[in-house]
Amino acid sequence: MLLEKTLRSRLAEKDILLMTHIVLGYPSLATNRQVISQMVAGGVDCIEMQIPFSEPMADGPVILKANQESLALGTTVAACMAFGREMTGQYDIPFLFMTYYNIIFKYGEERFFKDCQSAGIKGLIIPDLPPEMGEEFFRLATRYQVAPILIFAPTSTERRMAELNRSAAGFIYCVARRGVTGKQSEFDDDFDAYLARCRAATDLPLAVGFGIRNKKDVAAITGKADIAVIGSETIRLVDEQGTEAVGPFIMGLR
Amino acid sequence: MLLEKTLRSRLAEKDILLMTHIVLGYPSLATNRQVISQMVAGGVDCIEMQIPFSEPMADGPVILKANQESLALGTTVAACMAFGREMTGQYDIPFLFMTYYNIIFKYGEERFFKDCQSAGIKGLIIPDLPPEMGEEFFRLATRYQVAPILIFAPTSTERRMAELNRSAAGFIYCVARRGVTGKQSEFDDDFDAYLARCRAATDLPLAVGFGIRNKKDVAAITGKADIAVIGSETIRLVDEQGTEAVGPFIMGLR
Amino acid sequence: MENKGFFGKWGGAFIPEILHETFEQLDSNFRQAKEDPQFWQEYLDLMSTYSCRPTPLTFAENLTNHFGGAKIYIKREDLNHTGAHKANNVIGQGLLVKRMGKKRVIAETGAGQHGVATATMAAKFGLECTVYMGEVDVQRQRPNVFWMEKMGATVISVKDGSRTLKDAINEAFRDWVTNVDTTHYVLGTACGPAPFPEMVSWFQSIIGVEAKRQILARHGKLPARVYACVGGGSNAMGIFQGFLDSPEVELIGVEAGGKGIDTGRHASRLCGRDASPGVAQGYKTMFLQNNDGQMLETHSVAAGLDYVGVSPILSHLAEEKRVRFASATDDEVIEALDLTMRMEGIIPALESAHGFVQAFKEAPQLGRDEAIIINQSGRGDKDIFTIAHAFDDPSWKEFIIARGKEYAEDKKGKS
Amino acid sequence: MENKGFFGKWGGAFIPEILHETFEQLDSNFRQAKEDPQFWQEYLDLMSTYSCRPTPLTFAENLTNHFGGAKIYIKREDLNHTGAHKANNVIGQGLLVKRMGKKRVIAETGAGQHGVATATMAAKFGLECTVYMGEVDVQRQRPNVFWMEKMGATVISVKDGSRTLKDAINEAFRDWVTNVDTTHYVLGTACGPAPFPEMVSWFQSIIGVEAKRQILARHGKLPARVYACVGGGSNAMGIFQGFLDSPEVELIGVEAGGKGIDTGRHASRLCGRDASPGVAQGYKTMFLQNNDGQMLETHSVAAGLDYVGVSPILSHLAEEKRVRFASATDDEVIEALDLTMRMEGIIPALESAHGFVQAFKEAPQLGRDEAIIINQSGRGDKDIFTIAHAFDDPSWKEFIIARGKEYAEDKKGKS
Ligand SMILES: Cc1ncc(COP(=O)(O)O)c(C=O)c1O
Ligand SMILES: Cc1ncc(COP(=O)(O)O)c(C=O)c1O
Repeated sequence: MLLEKTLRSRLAEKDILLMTHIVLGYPSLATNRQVISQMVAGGVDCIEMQIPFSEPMADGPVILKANQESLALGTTVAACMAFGREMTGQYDIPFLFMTYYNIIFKYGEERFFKDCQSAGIKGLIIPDLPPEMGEEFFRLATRYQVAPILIFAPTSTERRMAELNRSAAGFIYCVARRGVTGKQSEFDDDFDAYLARCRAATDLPLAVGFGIRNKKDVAAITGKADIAVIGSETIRLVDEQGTEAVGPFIMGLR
Repeated sequence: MLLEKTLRSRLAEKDILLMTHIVLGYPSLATNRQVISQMVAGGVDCIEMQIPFSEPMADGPVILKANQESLALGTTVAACMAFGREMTGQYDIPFLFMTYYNIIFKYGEERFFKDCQSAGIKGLIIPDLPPEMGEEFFRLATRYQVAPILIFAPTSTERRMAELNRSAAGFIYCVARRGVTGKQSEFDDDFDAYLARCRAATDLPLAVGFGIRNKKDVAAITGKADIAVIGSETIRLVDEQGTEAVGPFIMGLR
Repeated sequence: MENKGFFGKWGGAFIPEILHETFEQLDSNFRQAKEDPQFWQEYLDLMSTYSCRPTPLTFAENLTNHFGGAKIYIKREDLNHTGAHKANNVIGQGLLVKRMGKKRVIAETGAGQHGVATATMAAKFGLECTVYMGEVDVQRQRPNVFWMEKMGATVISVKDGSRTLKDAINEAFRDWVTNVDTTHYVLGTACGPAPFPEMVSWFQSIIGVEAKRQILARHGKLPARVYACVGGGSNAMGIFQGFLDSPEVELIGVEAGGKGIDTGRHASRLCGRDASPGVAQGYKTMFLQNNDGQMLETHSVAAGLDYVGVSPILSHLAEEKRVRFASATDDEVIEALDLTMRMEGIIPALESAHGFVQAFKEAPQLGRDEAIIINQSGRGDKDIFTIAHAFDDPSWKEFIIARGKEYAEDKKGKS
Repeated sequence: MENKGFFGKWGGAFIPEILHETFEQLDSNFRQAKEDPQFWQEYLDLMSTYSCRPTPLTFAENLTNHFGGAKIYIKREDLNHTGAHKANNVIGQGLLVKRMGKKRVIAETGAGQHGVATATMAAKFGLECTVYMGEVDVQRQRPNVFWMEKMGATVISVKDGSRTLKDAINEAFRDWVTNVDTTHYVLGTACGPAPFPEMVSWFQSIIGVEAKRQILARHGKLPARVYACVGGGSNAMGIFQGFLDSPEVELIGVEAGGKGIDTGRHASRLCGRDASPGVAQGYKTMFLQNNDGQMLETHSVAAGLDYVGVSPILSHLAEEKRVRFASATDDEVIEALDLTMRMEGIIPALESAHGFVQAFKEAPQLGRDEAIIINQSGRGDKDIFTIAHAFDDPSWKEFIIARGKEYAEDKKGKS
């Protein structure tokens, strides 16, 4: 099933969906397995798996460190692809890959899409690939039915949002604020106005990410957006309290 | 008696005269007294007493150090003048002051000459005062009958020697070689040629200084010059063997 | 941007969405400036009154005689204010910042020269300034850190990744996406997302324009070859632009050969076989990366050349065979530096010395009626800790030991 | 020499007889050169191709606004090759050495700038080179020592007397009288026996000639005042000569006030009351000396100003009241340096910063339609050890401690 459709059918049952994030290979693929199992058990609706890259320019300190340690431990793109295939075979929620464009470019764009499709990956989040830089990429995305998730930012104009929307599929990832991943965001009036602009620009579901850490944050966007993205927070949790803490944490979010 | 006359009368009796050098106040005026007494006992014909100066530009390491230590111990120009008076009163050989021009300039030129005259000082050696810089100085020298000893150097041309000779009195100090005090000189054919040029340029007695250290050096210039100047060597001697070594050293030179 | 910032297949602007508007603004301001002769005139005025442009073209007579071939001329970017060609770019961007009305600048720096230049410009233009610098580079270019701080800049030591230039760039981008409204990122070389490669090259073209005029006046004809070291590629692009239109002038870029091109411990992207096309830090070029697209550790004695990427414009010119690339090892660099100091009384920066190495290899092959130009991108003063170390200078070491003890005792005394 | 090298009652040539012929030769070569327009043209050519002349005149807009008085212009001698005005003199003397056919040069140095400049010139002209430097100065200007050695010069640390500039001069003279036939003594400032004061001033006059032309072009009229620091007096003489004939331009020389003019720990010869006329180091001028004529210890944070004597030409101009003298203390200097770095992105040498101090005191008293020029004789990079120390910079200290330990362990390892 296409990503958007899957999400919409889940949205029919829930006020807000939860998407979580992990960095593949950090601290190990074995731990990733446990964490994902906890997440699924906790009820997440979608999981974004980051293929580590040596230059994660849009990520903050927590994810940056996870990327570096994963690579230092020898995580390869092939291993990530295989891991994705394993997860999609095991769990009935959509899995996405998040990574930077160079990973795909080096892998070979078409090969990457082909492998994603066959691995059952539903979408790709590539923060450093704006549509005007990825003609071939977006063509292939349509062809292989792997949704290219695009990003709206508080600095995006209406015109830009419309432009992005034309290339997007699955959902739109609305970055909650300026900055990188892993820091607190304010869900205030300005944020509401921004989200309203996003809503007006697209018919796709809206995910909100950057700085969502707890039930209160999730509540703050419920009714305004469709998906809450929990990123660095679960990495912190696993680092500090171990994988077992993830399930209860997810369950406590809604 | 005028310096030149005194020297000539001594020359009537000896093949070569000896002039020695001390730095006043180094290592102390008391030691200077002992050294001078040894020198006189040893038969020197003339003593050159250096009034220490902080910038002894024409002196090598041994005398430079002696100048600095003397000053560090508090030697004053007044004390040097008094010491000179004491020595001329005590010993019947000519005493000269050697110093740099600033000492005289600061003291007051006329006052300096007056005091020298009254202290019985017979001549002055000022290595940084060429005649063209010292009109008043040379006028006063004549007036107060304190001989301005001028210096010939191996680099001096005939013309220059003639010019210097016009302002000189007492004797001419022929610097044996390029350089500063305290290093070995070669008394070779070049030296002989140089000394012949000196001889031709003046009727005054010729002293040879810089690098005369032992009997052999004195012998090398005997017959060619009138006075052998022993400078740094006695300082070294006193430093290493004490004042008592000076008399025998001097006696062994001729 | 009509060609979307591509040069052949290289370049582009692979940037996070949050920066989109800022790049639009930057690009349009840059386009306006580029078409406005008054802007360039203001730039020239500033460069000739605040820095020392035109910088001289020095005839290296002794080196010429030593090698017995082409006449060796040196373009003296080391005489710029702050001691390197970096000033050209930074003052230019400073004028753009004034146009855009931003109040804060950030920069990455490797050798520290770009950081010092940016801190200087920020002081002069009254801007707040933060400089990101890899921890490894902070160590080897400590004097530059000191001066940046004294000029009022905040220097942030980047402890991620290889702790060199590329990591400083990442960190600067992280700052930029956070403070995008107030802040301009003064990128220090002809790399990064469009319009930076074109823009930085434009400001640096002042070198080539001058050099062409100067060599014609002095030598009566164009040089046979022009040499420049290539880190990001800005000084090379700067001087090459004076001669790109003259196919008879051969252009040679010299990359960091580090411990040797076969050891893997180098930073040669356009010569050697370790680099491949990639997209990172916002642009597509030849990167030193593994098969997965992960960037490799690079090495060079010269912090300013120790970088995984290279100007997309140079990747294009390499592909078109308009520019030839060579590399110089650390050891060759120290040797060329030594020779240049002793024969000409000139101290090239370690970066610049790479260009000298290749020029020295080739000069003897050329006729005496030919001329070559080496771009001396900067002066070596900044490298004293590295150079003294490389020469294993005993009295320098004694001096540092003594000073270190003194400070250590002070500290003990106080605590 | 018609006036025997005197300026009023100051100057002359009080030299050991052994140097007489060499001075005759030097003087006649200098006279010929001075009358030969081709010589000056050759000099200009070299200065504009090897160094970066004309050096810019920078309008210090931020400082001007900060003080709210006269427009402050800075003459940028720091942008010369080797980083100070010393290059002007040294290249000039180098050309004379070529004329005289000598093969070896010696020099004294305080700040190390003159030593570096001489070593540089010697490298370029293929001359042997020995530099004398007081032990105290070797310590505080270590980087310069390193560069001199790298350029092939022998640096001799002088351990006599106060172990500063004056002792280095004595030692250079001792070398000269020894090697008079082969060697030229490249005196570094407008002091010493005639013809040095006149000759050095002549070469440095290039500063004033340029500055006058530049200020007229930029400001439309002559400046109200011109400030320069005064060590030996060469940079001051250099810039003052552009304006000596214009009585409406006030000329201000700034000496080292050290710990304060009343503490005795300073190097102020022409202001303050500690100096008196004297004759030393070959010339007559105002010296810091006691009643017996023994030179005093001097003190300044700036090695290049830490000297007992001063140019006889300046003593004369002081007596004639054509030049006014002031002093700046070490603390004031550090403060002015700090302000200049932060506001203009310019790092004056500690020596030069003395001129800035006095200019800053006086600028607010002048009208906004007036201009003043400060001669920035050199750049502060060389002073990093002193400046970092003065600012008590903790991360610099940590860095030096760490490096020191590393080297100390290396040494242990080897022995
Ligand atoms: C003196 C000098 N030369 C060259 C470079 C390399 O940069 P680019 O290739 O952009 O000229 C640097 C970079 O820091 C530098 O400081
Ligand atoms: C930068 C600088 N300025 C000034 C001076 C002082 O010399 P002068 O008074 O001869 O210009 C020196 C001397 O070393 C110096 O290095």
